[in-house]
Amino acid sequence: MNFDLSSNFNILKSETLKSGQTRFFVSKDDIVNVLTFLKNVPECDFNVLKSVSCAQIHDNFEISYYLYSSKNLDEVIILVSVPVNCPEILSVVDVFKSANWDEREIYDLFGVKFINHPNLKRILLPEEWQGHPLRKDYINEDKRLRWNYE
Amino acid sequence: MVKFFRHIISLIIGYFTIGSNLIKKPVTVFYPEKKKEHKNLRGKISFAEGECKCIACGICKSVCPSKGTIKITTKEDEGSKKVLDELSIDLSQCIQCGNCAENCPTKTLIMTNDYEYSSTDKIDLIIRLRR
Amino acid sequence: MNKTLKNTFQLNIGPQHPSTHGVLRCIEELDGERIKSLDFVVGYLHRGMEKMAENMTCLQYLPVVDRVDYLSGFFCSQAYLSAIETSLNFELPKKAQYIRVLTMELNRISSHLLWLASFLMDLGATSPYFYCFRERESILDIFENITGARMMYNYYTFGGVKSDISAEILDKIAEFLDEFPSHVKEYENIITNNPIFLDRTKEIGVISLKQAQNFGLTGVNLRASGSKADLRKDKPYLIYSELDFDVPFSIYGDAYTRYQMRIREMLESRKIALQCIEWLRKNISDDKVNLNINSKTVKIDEGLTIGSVEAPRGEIMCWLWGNGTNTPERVKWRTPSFYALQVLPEIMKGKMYSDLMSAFGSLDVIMPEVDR
Amino acid sequence: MNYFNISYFPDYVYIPLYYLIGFIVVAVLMLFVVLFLVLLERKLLGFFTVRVGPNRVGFHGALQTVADAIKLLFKEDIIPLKADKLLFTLSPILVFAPIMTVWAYIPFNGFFAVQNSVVGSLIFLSLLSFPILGILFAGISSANKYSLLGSLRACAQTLCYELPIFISLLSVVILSGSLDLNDIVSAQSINNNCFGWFIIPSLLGFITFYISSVAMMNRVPFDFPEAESEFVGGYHTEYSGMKFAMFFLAEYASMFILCAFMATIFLGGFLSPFGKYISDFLPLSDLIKTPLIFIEQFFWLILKTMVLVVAVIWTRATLPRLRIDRSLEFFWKLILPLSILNIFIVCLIKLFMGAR
Repeated sequence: MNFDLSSNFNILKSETLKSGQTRFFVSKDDIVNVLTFLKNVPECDFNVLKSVSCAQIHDNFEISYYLYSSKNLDEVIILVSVPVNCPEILSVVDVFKSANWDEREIYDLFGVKFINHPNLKRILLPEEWQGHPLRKDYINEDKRLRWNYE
Repeated sequence: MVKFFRHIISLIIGYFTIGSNLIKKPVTVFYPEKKKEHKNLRGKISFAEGECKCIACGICKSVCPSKGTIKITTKEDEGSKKVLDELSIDLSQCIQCGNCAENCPTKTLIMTNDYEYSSTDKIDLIIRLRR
Repeated sequence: MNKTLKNTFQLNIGPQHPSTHGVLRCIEELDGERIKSLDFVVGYLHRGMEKMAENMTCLQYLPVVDRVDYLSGFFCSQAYLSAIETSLNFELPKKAQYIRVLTMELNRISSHLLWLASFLMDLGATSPYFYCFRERESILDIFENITGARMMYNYYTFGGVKSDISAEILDKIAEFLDEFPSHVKEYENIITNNPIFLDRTKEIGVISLKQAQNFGLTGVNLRASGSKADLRKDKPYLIYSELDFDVPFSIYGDAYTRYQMRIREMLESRKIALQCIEWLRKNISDDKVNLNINSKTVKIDEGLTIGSVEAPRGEIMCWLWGNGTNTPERVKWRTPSFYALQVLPEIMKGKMYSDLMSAFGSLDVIMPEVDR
Repeated sequence: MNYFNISYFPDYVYIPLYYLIGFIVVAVLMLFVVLFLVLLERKLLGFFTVRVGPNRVGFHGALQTVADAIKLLFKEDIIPLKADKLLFTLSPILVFAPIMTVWAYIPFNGFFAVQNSVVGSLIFLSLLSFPILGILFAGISSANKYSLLGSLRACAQTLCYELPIFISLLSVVILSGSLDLNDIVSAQSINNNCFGWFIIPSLLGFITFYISSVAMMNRVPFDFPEAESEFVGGYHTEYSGMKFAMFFLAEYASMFILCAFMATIFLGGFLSPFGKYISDFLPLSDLIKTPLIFIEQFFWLILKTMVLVVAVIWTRATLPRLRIDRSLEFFWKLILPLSILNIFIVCLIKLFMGAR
C-alpha cells in the first residue's frame, strides 16, 4: 500500500481482513472525492470498482466499495456507514460506471437512496413491490406464502 | 483474391467435416428401451431395510436445506423415553442433496439410484417410516 | 406532426425468446435495422439467494450455493467455502486441493462447451450444437461418478471434498482428455475461418480496455480486450501456484476474439487437469481428503471475509459477514454476468439489430448469475 | 365404326378437363413428395449431427410427417384479434397456390408434361416470384412486430436474388436457343452422354443459380424471414393449424421444385448420363420398350433432383446465417456480376462452337 489516504481525508478506522484486503472506514459525505482521489492519483491508480455491497450491522448500513488496480494488482475496500432511519448517500456512477446497477440493487433490496443516480428504480424486484427484503425488520405479509396461511 | 480462395477452401473443409459425421455411429441412447446404468447416483431417498434403527434425533430435519420436507413425530415409550412414532419425507420438496443421508448417525436414510419417481398424486410422494 | 410520430420502432425482446439465455426482457428503440437505445429488464430469475443465507445454517446453505450459477456449481461452492475457510483459517489437505482444482477445470470445460453451443445456435449454425453436447455429456457422466449428481454437486465440504476419486474414474477422465483436442479441432474446422462466421463476429461488439475496466468486466471478456488479469495467476488460491499453464489474452475485444479466447482456455484447462491427474495417480494411496470437521457445528466468527474464484464467466466473489453463530449475518454474491450485461447498451448504440444477438452471445451472460 | 370421336360434350368442356386431371395428378404426387422430403431433411440433419432423427412413428420414423400433417389439421386455427382477417387468410393461399401450379411445367419424360408451353421456363420463374407477395401480406396482416420485420427483410432480399436467377436462365436459353423446357432438354442430348449438359459450358451460371435459389427457398444461409434467433417465427409466427401447414409445405415444395428445375435446365432433365437406357438391351418388342424408357427417364430426373436436395440440406447443416445487409451486398456485388460474366462466356462458347 504505497499511498497514504489519511493525509487528505480523515480515516476513522483502518484494518486488514483475514482474506488479505485492507479496509478503510471513511465518513459518509466525502465518499465521492475519496474514490476520485484513488482513481486519478497515479501511484495508486485504482481503475476498477469490482463490487459495491451493503450489510445491515446493528441498525446502520455498512456500504463497502471494493477497488482493484489492474496495474499493480492491489485491492482496497472503502467502507461507509449510513444510519437506517435516513439512508441517503452520494452516488458514484459518474466516477465508475459499473456502480450503476449495484446501487440500483442496493436501493431495491435495502432502501438506501443514492443522490443524483441516473435512473434509481428497482432492478430485481417488480416495480410495485412493498418494502425492502434484505432489511432485518422485513416481514412479508403476502397471503399466498405457505407460512402466512398455515 | 487470395482471401476469396481461402474462404472457399475453409467452406469445403467445413462441409466435409460435417459430412464425415454421416459415417459415425449416432450417440443417441434410446431412453425407454435402453437406460444408462447409474452406479453412484444420488437419487430417491429411502430407508435402510431391516429393523427400524431411527432414534428420532432430528439431525436430518435440522440439516435439510428445504425446510418442511422432513417431519418427525415422537411418542412416549413405557420408560417415558422419547421414541420415534413416524418419520415422513415429502419427496416433491426434496432436492436430493444428500445432507441428511450423510449426517444420519444410525444410517437409516440412504440414497438409491432411482430417479424416475414421478406420480400423479402428491400424496404418493410422501414416504413414511413407522416404529 | 412528426413530433408525435416517433420514427423509431419499439421492439420488445420479451422474457420468452429463444436467444436470451434464460429469462431476460430487452426493450429496444429500433430505427429501421439500427438500434437507437437498449434497456434491459432483469429480475425474472431472482430467487433471493442472499436472503436465504440469513436464515439457513452454513451446512444447510451448501447445496443452495451450487444453484447461484448452475453451469459452474463447483466455482460457487469454492468461493463460499474459501470465505469460510479463511475466516476459520483451515489448511486443506493437499489431495483435497488437487481434487478441487481437477473438478473445477473440468467444470470450466463443460461450461465453455455449453456457451459455444448456444452462441453458434444464435448465429444459425445448428449442427455444432450437438457435437458440443456430446462432449459435455461425457463430462457430466464423469461428474456423476465422482459426486453423484450431474449439475448440483454438493461435493465440497468445509475441510475439503466429501469422497475420494477412485483409480478407474481417473482413467476415464484421462481418456476423455486425450481425445478432447481432436473434438476441438472438429469445431475449429467448421467455424473458425468460416467466412459467414467471420462476417457475423469480426468487429462486432467491440469493447475497449478502458470501457471494460470502467464497467467492471472480469474473466474472458476483460482478457479479450487487452488485460492479463486472471485470478489464478494474480492471487493464486488452492494449488494454482504449483501448476504451469498460461492465460490466453488478446487486444481486439470483439466477439471473434472472445470466441478464440474461450477455445484456447478450454485447451489450457485440459493441460491443468492432466497435471492434476498425474499428481493424483502418484499418491492414490493416501485417503485424507477432508479435515472431517463436525460440519454441523461450524461457527463463523465476527467480521467480513471475502472468497473469490476465477469462474468461466469471470470472477465470482462471496462476501461473508459472520456473527459468531453458525448462520452467517449476510452473504453477498458478486457475479460477473451482472456487469457484462451493463456493457451491452453502451457498445450496441447505433449498431445493427442482428449484431445484438452475436454480441450478447459472445459475452456469455446467463441469467441465474444476474438475478441471483 | 369410329367409336371414339363421338363427343358427348362440346369442346370447351374437354380442354379444361384435360388440364384439370393433369394438375390433380401432379398435385397429389407432389403432396407425397413433400411429405417424404420433410422426413428426409429431418433424418439427414439427424445423421449429420451424430443423432438418429425421428424414429418412433412408423418403421424408423416413416410416418412422422404424416402424423405432423394430421396434427396440424386438427390444431385450432387462431386468428389474432387485431389481424386483418382477409389478408391473414389470403396469404397462405398466395404462397401455396403458385408453387402447386408450377409443377405442371416440368417435363418428367420425353412424352409427358402436364403443360407444354413455348415459354415454359419463363412462366416457371415468374410464377415462383408470387409467394413473396404472400409473405409480405402475412407479415403486414398478422399485427405482430416480429413478422412485420421478418417480411420486410424477405422483400428486401427478393430484389437481390431475382435478377441473378433470370440472368443465369438467360445463359441456358442462349445455349439451347428456345425457352421451351422440352427443347432445352433435347438441346442437351446432342452427343447423348453427360458432356452435352449445360452445366459444362455455364458452370458459373449453375453456381449463381444454385445460390440464388437457396435464397429463394429462404434456406439457412439467407433465411431472414424466419430467423428464429432474431424474429421468433418470422412471417409465420401468428399462424397455426392448417395455415401454418400450408406455409410449411410451400417451403419444402419450393425447395423440391427449384431443384427439379435446376436439374432440367443444367443437368439434362430426364436424360440418362450414359446416353443409353437399360430397356434398350431388353429383348422386348417396341410397344413395351417405349413406356419402359419413359419410366426410366422419370427415374433419372428424380435422382438428379434428390442429389440437389441433399446438397441444399447439407448447406443448412453447415452454414450459419448471414446478416441482412451483408447478404444484400453479397448478392449485388458478387453474384450479379458473376452471372453477367457467365453470359459473356456462354456467348463466346456459342460463337466458337457454332456447331449446334
